Amino acid sequence: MFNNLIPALIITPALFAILGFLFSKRAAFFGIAFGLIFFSESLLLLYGVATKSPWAYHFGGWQAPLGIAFAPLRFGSSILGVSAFVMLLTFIYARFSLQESQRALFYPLSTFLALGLVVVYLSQDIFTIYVGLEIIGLCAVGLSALQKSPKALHASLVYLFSTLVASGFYLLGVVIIYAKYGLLNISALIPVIQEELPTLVAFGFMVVAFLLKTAVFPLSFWLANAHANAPTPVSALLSALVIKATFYLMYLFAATLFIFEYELSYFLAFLGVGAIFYGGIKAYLSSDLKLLIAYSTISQVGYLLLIFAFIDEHTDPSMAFNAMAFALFSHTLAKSGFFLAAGVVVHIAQTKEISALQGYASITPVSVFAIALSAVSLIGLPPSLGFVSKWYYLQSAYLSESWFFLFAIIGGGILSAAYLFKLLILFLEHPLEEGHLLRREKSHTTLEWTAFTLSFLSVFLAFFSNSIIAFMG
Amino acid sequence: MRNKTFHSLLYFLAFWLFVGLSFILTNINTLDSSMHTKLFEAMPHSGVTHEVTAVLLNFRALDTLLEVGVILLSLIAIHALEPNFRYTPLSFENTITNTFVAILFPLIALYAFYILYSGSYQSGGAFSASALLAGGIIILRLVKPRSFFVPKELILRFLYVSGLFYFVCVGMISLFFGSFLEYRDYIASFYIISIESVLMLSLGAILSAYFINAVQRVKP
Amino acid sequence: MQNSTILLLLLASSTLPALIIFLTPSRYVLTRNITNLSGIFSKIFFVLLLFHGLAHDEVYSLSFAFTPHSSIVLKVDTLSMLFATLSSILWLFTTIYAIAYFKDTKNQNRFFGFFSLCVTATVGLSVAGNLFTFFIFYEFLTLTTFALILHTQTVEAKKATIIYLAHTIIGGLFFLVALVVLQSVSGDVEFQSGGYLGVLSDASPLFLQAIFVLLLIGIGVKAAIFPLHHWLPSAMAAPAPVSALLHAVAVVKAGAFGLIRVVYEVYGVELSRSLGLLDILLGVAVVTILFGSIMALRQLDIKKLLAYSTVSQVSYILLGIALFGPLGTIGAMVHLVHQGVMKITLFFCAGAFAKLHNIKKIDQLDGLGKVMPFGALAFSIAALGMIGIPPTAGFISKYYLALGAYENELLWVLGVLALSSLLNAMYFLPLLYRIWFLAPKELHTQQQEKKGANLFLLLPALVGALLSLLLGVFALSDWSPLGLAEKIVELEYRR
Amino acid sequence: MLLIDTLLLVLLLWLGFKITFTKDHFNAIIHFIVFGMILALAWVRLGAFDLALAEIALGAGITGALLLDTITFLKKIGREDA
Repeated sequence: MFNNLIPALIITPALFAILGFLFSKRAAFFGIAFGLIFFSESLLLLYGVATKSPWAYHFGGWQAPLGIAFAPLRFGSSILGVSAFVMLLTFIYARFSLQESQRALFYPLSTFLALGLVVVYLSQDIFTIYVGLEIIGLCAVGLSALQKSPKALHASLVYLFSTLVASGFYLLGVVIIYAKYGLLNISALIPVIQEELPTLVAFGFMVVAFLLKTAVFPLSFWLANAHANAPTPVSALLSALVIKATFYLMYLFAATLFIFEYELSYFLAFLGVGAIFYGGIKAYLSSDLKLLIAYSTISQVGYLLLIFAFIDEHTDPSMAFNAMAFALFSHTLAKSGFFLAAGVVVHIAQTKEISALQGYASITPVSVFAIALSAVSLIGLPPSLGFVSKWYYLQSAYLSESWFFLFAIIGGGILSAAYLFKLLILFLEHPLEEGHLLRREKSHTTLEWTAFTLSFLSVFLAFFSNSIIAFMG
Repeated sequence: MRNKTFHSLLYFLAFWLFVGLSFILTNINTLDSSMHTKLFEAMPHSGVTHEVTAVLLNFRALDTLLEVGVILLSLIAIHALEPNFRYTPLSFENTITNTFVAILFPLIALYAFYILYSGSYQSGGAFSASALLAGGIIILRLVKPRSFFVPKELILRFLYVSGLFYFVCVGMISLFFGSFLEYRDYIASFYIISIESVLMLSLGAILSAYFINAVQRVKP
Repeated sequence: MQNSTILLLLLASSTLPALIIFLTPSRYVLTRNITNLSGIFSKIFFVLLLFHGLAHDEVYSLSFAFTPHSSIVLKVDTLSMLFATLSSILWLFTTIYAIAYFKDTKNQNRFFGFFSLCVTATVGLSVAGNLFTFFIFYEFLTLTTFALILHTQTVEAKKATIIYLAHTIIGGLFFLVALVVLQSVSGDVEFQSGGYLGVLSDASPLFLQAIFVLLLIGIGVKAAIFPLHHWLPSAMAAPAPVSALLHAVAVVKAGAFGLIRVVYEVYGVELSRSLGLLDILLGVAVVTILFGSIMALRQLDIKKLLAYSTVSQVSYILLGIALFGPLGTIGAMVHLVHQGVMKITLFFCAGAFAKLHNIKKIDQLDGLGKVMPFGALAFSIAALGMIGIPPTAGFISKYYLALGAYENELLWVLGVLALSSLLNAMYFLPLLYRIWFLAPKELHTQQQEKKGANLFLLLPALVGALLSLLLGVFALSDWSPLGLAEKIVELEYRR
Repeated sequence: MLLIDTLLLVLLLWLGFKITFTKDHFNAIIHFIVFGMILALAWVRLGAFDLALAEIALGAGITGALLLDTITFLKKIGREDA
């Protein structure tokens, strides 16, 4: 039964994307229906992964080296599950927040995005992963262009070129590996791969591609504008799901294929530290609400990369892994909730200017509460997923005696507290004018509560950390 | 000034990338050809005699399915970029081109079908055929914009999605007999040819839509 | 009922009302008050139930694995009862007071919601069974109080909030680092009297000292120890009920309580002494006591004066901890409760003065005894208690502290105590003189019509004053804070 | 044969360089179309006839037409520099 789950996870998004594209007037209906089905399928997959021994699915009945094999791993499947949940709520949100012409494109595009995610998180084949990356990249570009302002178009063009260059680099890496080993399957490659110049060059290309697509600090130039100028649900999807996919690949490859030199992995972690501070400072300085959130994403990506500082330490690597996984889940939920809640605020205020948003806590309390909960998770205050992540990072840093990273984590925490509390204090101040209350619409209630659910989960799920860690083994 | 620096930097990087890559690629000695031996073992069950077609539509059909998705997706993404203006499209309409195209288009279409069919035993197949077809349609559109027939939007959309849809349907049918997209031996060639034909039409429509949608913008 | 359920209910009795209050629109005053009060009374009921159970040697504990490496433990011992009772009773007073104080103002549901959450945090702190759980509630307290301090939405409130957050967030990070390092060394261990570090770890003294300093910074921020006290006077921008709770139980006491836990139940008092930690603590406490008193002398604003008085008074608790020996410890724990009751009374009075007669400065107090005699009486009793005049509650704690100092032959500490009492008298007695003996000036009485509001503003203050007398008079009964403290100390020094 | 291969290679490189660095956009597009043709020849030399066909139709044909159309449009709205 679980065996057919994997083709089902391919078929469903493909079919619903077709339906949504064909009947564009009913795109929202098909989108939300897809969200529900996809989420339940991913739950089933999680259940299957938890109960069955690891299995692989061979497409077309052809065994691995020749055909394409998908194998659900615990970590990948759980990210897929979280992504499906975020997607479902974002779809519900988009139904009420986008205009009809935008909806007609939003749903098919993001349904395709789900297809890409399935491929990236489940595939064992490095070429199929390339196709998945292409799907994700194209969807992301299309989605970020939905807001047809010149700024958004320009940002999405920059995004398109960056993602194309990155895809090209990744493909080059795949080509070199295939030319060298004649294999594309990850588990078939693991035993034969050797530390040789061509292999290392291929890895170099792949790493650069991942860094560019994940928007790691010096290569993050495209992210802020693309995320900040897209429509709200799109920003949520882009920052919560899209960059995670490539980060997951980077981690997966580093953990299985790459024969990293210690210095290189350290270098990645230093990039992470740079990202934490660069993103944090830019976020603190930005006067545009959505830009602030986008820069905060750049900063949070840095936390994900910190795992490379501990990947081949002598200490227990599972601790750093837990830290990274929780940072990922926390950011996925908190950031999507943050964006969606900020979307409500922006929609009521009709401006993204932060200084004009004073006192919104009394106008849309639920969204401000959602933002506060997200902030708790992003700063890493207890008890939130972000806190668990920070805890494990601090513990790994202490046990491996990497004081530099210890201080970086603390400093990053202070920085994110600075810009997030700045925002929260502003929201809690006196409203500039009372007339805003009139602009509230009925649909805002749904919007507020979907955002709240995501933010709340980013805090509340921490109480299940023990089971989550046990599940991921 | 900045542009110039950027360009020279780009040039410098590209040059070294090229040198390095060519050095590496010429020095690669493939370690393992087990995939090739497996490929030749499996060829009799693939339903076609040409290896590329067998790989694309049988052994690694999932990749092809996803790529078809990518092409459809790119069309949707182009829709998303739709700018809000109207202008008269390019056209090269005169008697000579008219007559020329009247002969040329049927030839191109015929050649596309030939390429499609020949894909089973030599290089060719749906992608090349659809590219040819799309080229033909675009030429037709450029030369005879007035007599060019554009079907209703919904019908066009059906055409666009038909390739992916048919592919997924074949996959679902094959689920009843084995795994996703599993077809072997006697039935395989039928499936492959049918998929290729549908793909040619739908991809041809999508590829030509890239151009036609771009130039036939009407203000919404 | 299972014993662990009571613990959850204890926490839920303020969390659930908070959620309901958040969801009730601000204008449903009655619904909100009923929810709030029923939460309070159920909390007091559960506290009494716990008392009853403890008297019959019941064990209340609840443990839950948060991650494989750390668990959330809720556990009741006598020390937690001390703090839990204090918070829940003072919650009752403050709520009644706040209902009157905030009558007809905006954003009340926000205020009362965060207020209840704040109580959840303090009660959680009191029943936290290990340092990890303590940390979680400690940070939760930061988050809930931040919205309370900002409540008036004025420019000063904003400044105060930023200062408060800067102190507590950075302090929290110190605490977190210390906690992570401690857990890496000792594993996940519950609080236990006598401490566990001495037994478990063979870490170097220097290491343990460094961790202690981190903890002292992290927890001491909330207790407003000397160089980190800055947030407390500026937080006076908050409305009176908030300052009352902040000073009496919620924040500063959380810090002091945390240090008690760290010294007695993490390090253990013998280890602390042999590592010289108590000397550090003693130094900090003495400096803070004198500094706070001297600063209080220079204040013209009543609330500022009370704030610096708090800075000084809370360090009495630290002083008591630092005095190795049972008597000092008793003094510390008793002072934790007594100071809370007296300080909250003072703040209630100050708030009532400001609300009813717009009195904020010291020189406006002239002749107030004739205008609002009950309020002035309550203020006077609490102020005398602060100085330490018998038979008030303040006398008892200072007496035990002095005994503790004498027991350790630290005569200079006695001198410090005397000096600080003198300073206390120097800044409180002029106030009382003004209130009772000077002729009234022209008062800007605002709300003549709100008689009912007057009553509810003054009633909690009067009860508080009465309580601070009763705590002093009946100090020797079994269930007084003194009696409880003696029980705890017996456990700690038994070995 | 080696001569032809080298010639193709050099041509491709030179065309790529020209496309990147030519200031005039129209010129660049023409170079791009030519580049597509030469690339198709290279594919033929590598024995990938299907790729060669697709390259001619897509790379040179459709993309070239799109680019030309774009530049006409830009000229029409008066933004040749764009």
